[in-house]
Amino acid sequence: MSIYDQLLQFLIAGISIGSIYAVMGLGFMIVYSVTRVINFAQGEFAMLGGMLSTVFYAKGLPLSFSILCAVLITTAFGMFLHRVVIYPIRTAPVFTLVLATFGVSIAIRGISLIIWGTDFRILPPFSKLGAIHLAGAMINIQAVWVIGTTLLMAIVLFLFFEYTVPGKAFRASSINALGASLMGIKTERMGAIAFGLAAGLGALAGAVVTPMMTTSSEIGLGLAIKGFISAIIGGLNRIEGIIVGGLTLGILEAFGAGLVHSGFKDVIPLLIFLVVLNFRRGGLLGDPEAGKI
Amino acid sequence: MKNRKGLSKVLFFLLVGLLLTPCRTAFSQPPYKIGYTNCHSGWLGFMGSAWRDGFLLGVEEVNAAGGINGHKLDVVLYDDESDVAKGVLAFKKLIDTDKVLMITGQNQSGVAIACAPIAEQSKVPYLGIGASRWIVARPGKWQLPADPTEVFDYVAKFRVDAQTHVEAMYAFAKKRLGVKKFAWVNSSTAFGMNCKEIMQATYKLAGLEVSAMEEYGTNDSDMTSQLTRIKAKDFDAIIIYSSDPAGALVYKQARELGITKPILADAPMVSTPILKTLGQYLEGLYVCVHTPDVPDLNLLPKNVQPMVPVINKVRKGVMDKYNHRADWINAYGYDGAMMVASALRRAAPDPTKLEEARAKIRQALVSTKGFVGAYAMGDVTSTHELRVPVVMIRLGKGQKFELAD
Amino acid sequence: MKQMSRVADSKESPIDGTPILEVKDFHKAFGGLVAINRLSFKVNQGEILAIIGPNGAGKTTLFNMINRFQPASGGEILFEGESIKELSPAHVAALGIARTFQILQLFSNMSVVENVMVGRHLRSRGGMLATGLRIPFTRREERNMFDAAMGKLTMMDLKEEAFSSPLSLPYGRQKTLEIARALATEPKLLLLDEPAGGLSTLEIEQLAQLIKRIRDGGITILLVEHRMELVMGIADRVIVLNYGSKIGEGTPAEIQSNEEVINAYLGVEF
Amino acid sequence: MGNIKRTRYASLALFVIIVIMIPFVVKSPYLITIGIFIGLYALISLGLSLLMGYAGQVSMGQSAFYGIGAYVSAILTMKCGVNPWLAMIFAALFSALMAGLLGMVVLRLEGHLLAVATLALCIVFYTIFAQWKSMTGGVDGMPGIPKLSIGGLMLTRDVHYYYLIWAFLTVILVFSFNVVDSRVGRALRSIHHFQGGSEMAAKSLGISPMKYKIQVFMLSAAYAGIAGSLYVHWLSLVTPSSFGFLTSIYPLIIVTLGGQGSLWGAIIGAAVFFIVAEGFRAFIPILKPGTSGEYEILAWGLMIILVMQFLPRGLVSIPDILRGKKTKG
Repeated sequence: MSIYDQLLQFLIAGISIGSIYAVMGLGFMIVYSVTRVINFAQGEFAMLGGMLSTVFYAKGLPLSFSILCAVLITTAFGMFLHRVVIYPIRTAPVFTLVLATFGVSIAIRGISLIIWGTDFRILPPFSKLGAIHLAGAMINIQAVWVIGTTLLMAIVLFLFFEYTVPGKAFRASSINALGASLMGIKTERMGAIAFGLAAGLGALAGAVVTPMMTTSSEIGLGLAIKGFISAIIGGLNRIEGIIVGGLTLGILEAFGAGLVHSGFKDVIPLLIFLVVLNFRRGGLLGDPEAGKI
Repeated sequence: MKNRKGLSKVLFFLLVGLLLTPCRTAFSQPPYKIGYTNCHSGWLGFMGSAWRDGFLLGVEEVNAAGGINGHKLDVVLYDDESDVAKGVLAFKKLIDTDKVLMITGQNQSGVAIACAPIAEQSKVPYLGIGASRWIVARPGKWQLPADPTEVFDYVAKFRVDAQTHVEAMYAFAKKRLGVKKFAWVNSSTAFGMNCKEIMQATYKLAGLEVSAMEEYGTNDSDMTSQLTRIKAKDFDAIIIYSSDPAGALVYKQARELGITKPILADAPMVSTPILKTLGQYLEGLYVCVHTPDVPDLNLLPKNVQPMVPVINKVRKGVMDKYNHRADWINAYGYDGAMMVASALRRAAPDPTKLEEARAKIRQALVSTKGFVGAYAMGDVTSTHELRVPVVMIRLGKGQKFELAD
Repeated sequence: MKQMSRVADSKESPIDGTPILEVKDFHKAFGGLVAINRLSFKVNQGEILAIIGPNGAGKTTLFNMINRFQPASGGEILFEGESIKELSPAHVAALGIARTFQILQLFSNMSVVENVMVGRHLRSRGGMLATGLRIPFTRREERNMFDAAMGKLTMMDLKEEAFSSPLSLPYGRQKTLEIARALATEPKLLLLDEPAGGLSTLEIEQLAQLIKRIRDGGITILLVEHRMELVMGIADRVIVLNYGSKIGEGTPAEIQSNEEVINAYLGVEF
Repeated sequence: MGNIKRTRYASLALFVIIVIMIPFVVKSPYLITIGIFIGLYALISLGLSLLMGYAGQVSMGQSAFYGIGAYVSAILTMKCGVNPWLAMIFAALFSALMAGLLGMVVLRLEGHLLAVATLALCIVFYTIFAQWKSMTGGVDGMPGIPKLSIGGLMLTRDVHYYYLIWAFLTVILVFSFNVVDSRVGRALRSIHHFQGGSEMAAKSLGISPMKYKIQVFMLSAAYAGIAGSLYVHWLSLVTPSSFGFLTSIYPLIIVTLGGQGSLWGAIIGAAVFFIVAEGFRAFIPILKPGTSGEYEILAWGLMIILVMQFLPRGLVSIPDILRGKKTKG
């Protein structure tokens, strides 16, 4: 297979990996933009999304409906978390909040282990044909679903922020909480919405990737770390930034694995990232005034 | 002071807890307390818990049959969460606080390697199940691919190290598939890396060549980059070494990429959790499995036929207790319990005299002869290892296993 | 020791001709907006020079350029004849330029006396190892820093509050504390950024006395202010800025009679 | 001032007495081992506490320096036959050196960027430990690392290492206290931008923030390096799995648990962290027999949440809260 085909294959692989990271990153961004918290439970939302949909599907519900239920439940759960864990200590040092979310992620993992154990679960692919070949490269249809979902979510979020009243209020309170509250926007509710949104996104992502990579109680933290990194690369403040951040991470990994050595797959993007950060302090697309913990 | 007070409380509750644990049979003798620690969470969690299921199945069977010379088997069970610090602490707790007669478990090499010297130092017999031979070998007394030259007195283990498996695969690949060059893929976990090191140390001896070596992480969803690299090279077969579902994804994606060459993998690939989820994609995969994974036991080679009744017993037991198909890990755990039981039976120690009892058990353990289990069979060798027979199978349509060798 | 002696001989003649700071057609633009426009002036050894101007005249920007928080887009700046255009803020401070801030920048995570002791940083040397091992030298140094700081506090009669949190002080005292901290660096030039901002008339009176005392101690003072009662009371010379460019310079008296200035700015005052 | 010092000396004395007494009261090597881990993590956390609580710099990469210390010690003693004590010194110096070099890169970042950059260090070094087979022994690491010895006495028993580690901890604690209330400590606090410091003011007073960030980063790395060295000589084994992501997170939890900006917090936090974890291990099987791990994990998560909720400023803030005094921060 020609080097051109290989490169194309790496690119496709990178995009399909990166789009997963990107959705996770979006989750981080939404929560951060309102609460200034890096929510390490984001990965667990994805885990819950995947696990719950497999549970409902096993109960005999149609696939789409199972995923819908999973997303809704996780969304509600996210809001609940905000009310119970984050809101009561919103005034504490941000780092305390971050660690609280870390505690949350551990707890969720524990619960999931208790209920579902350590088994892996899977959903059937969304469409029958497994993989298609184009221009000498292979692409898995499920990966197309993942990429599609990511883009869709990004667009929906964008429209939500730009053109809806709650979305605008949301942005207002993310820019200036005090000002927003003076404008009569309930920043508490905004925080809840943020966590709900993030949880929902995460859950949907988790469900969509399950047919591709299976799911289990343990996948949360891994996804969270990647999402965190791509969110930071993307600058934590703009949707398109996060998308690019995630894709960059994924593509770098794929090319690193393909061209350098798969043993250093996870390291190569980070090294590049470290170098880049010295020129652009705000991440690749972020503003230089990137948030402080 | 604080933690001491806590300790006495702990011990008290522990005692109460033990008294309260229901026992189906009345036991004339004081119980034999056995320590068990393994990873039931973390990246190898699914293996740990499968092992535990088998182990507890065995223990129940022993106790139901009236225990060991009237002594009930009591298991103190901890999770090391695949973390060295937690593992070491659990191990010491078993020795010092729970005062167990012997310890078994820990299939994560990193933790097991840390614990073996502790067992040796505190003279507690330890039946290891981790993959690495460092568990039995004294530090610096083992060079791949040879056997350890000096081993710990108090440590024994099932010989599940990848060496046996890779060599079986080499032989099969050469004899049946006419392979000269193979490509290698492993997970970047301790297990995968470990096997890679062994492969690198052994493939020349088998007269083979490696044309590519690739890795992937357990959380990866897309390995096409690695496979594309391999595809560009010249090879007759691929060997996938993995203990997690991602390994099955490698096979799936290899086929999707249009790689038609034969692909071989090791037993973890056919462990129940992986088969349940990704089995549908594994058609045509050659797997180096253990005897319990062969569906039609009559096809098993003569020399391992004696294991058949035991395997059937385990299959029934697992189906009744956990209602799923018994895989090699369950059988492995079950054999763990049986090894412990047989050692105790032969040592017939007095649990009140701890030192003496431990010494006796250690003697019995390392001199086990003619053991017949569902997973392992034979004598414990001079390196304190119990060999585990392997068989090559091929996954046919609908996850039908066909004996390939 | 060196600058001590120079301070000493400058004592004899509080105002002599030699400029301690010289700004040559300074320029600063934020994007299109011009903050400082080709500004040139001298600060003479031992004088009190006030820069006045309406808000947004670029006063604070000027200060930030002098002690190198912000780079100048163009122009040159000489301190005692040496260019400091490329130096780091810390380096500039080490040369002997100290400043206070329009918005107070006290260290609320330290006691009052510790705040001033930070001011002694430049005048002490103990590194991480030395201080960690607490060798005799660093102990002595600590004691000296403490005494020096207490000295400054006594001078500003903040001695009583030495161990309380700076935030517990009334606003006026906090401003004094910031001056004390700046003085602790033993500067040759002290930049005061709107020191009278938010002070009562009485407090301003005390402040004026304090600033005079500092100057008589041989420290040249450059202050930015728009509270006229302070400026006209103590300044030897006044420079008037408007939209970043100098529209007038001279003694308070001359400024008050300068047509352009009156139209641009002071008009409101009379 | 004076009586602050006096209370400190008093508490230090008390601390030393308790540390010395424990092995006389507690005989079980298991509990002593808990003591060892508490000591090791307290060492790492002390450094992190200086970095976070005083200079306001977050690090998710302390495991990297813990690992560097461990591997330098292991490699020097195993491959070059260097004396373990000498190796330990090298371990500390090399960790600090690496921190210095890497610090010049990462410490120019702030907040989340710094966090993720240090997290990157953690991952990068983990990969190096696991991949560089010829040097580090790969995933199996290196068994049989020589034990330390004082004079003729070979330190073999856990209690020896308990005393050794806590002796190191005490010395380093005193060292840290000295640093904290010296001009260096004040310089650090002056740049603690989200806890009352002001980089602007610091600069205007001649303090170069970068210089002090790097210095304290190096110091924290040196602490971690020493901890790593002690760890491998005690366990006489080094494997990469001891230096993963969680090993970086634990100190963060410990520091926050104990209370940022308090050196005692690091030690108290470490003690509570391990005692509680082991407590769960002991109790939960009794409350719910037949469980293994998962309930511990759940309890552990809840515990972190609760502490963050009710003691957002850490355990050291309990006295203040009892006194009904408002905690500052």
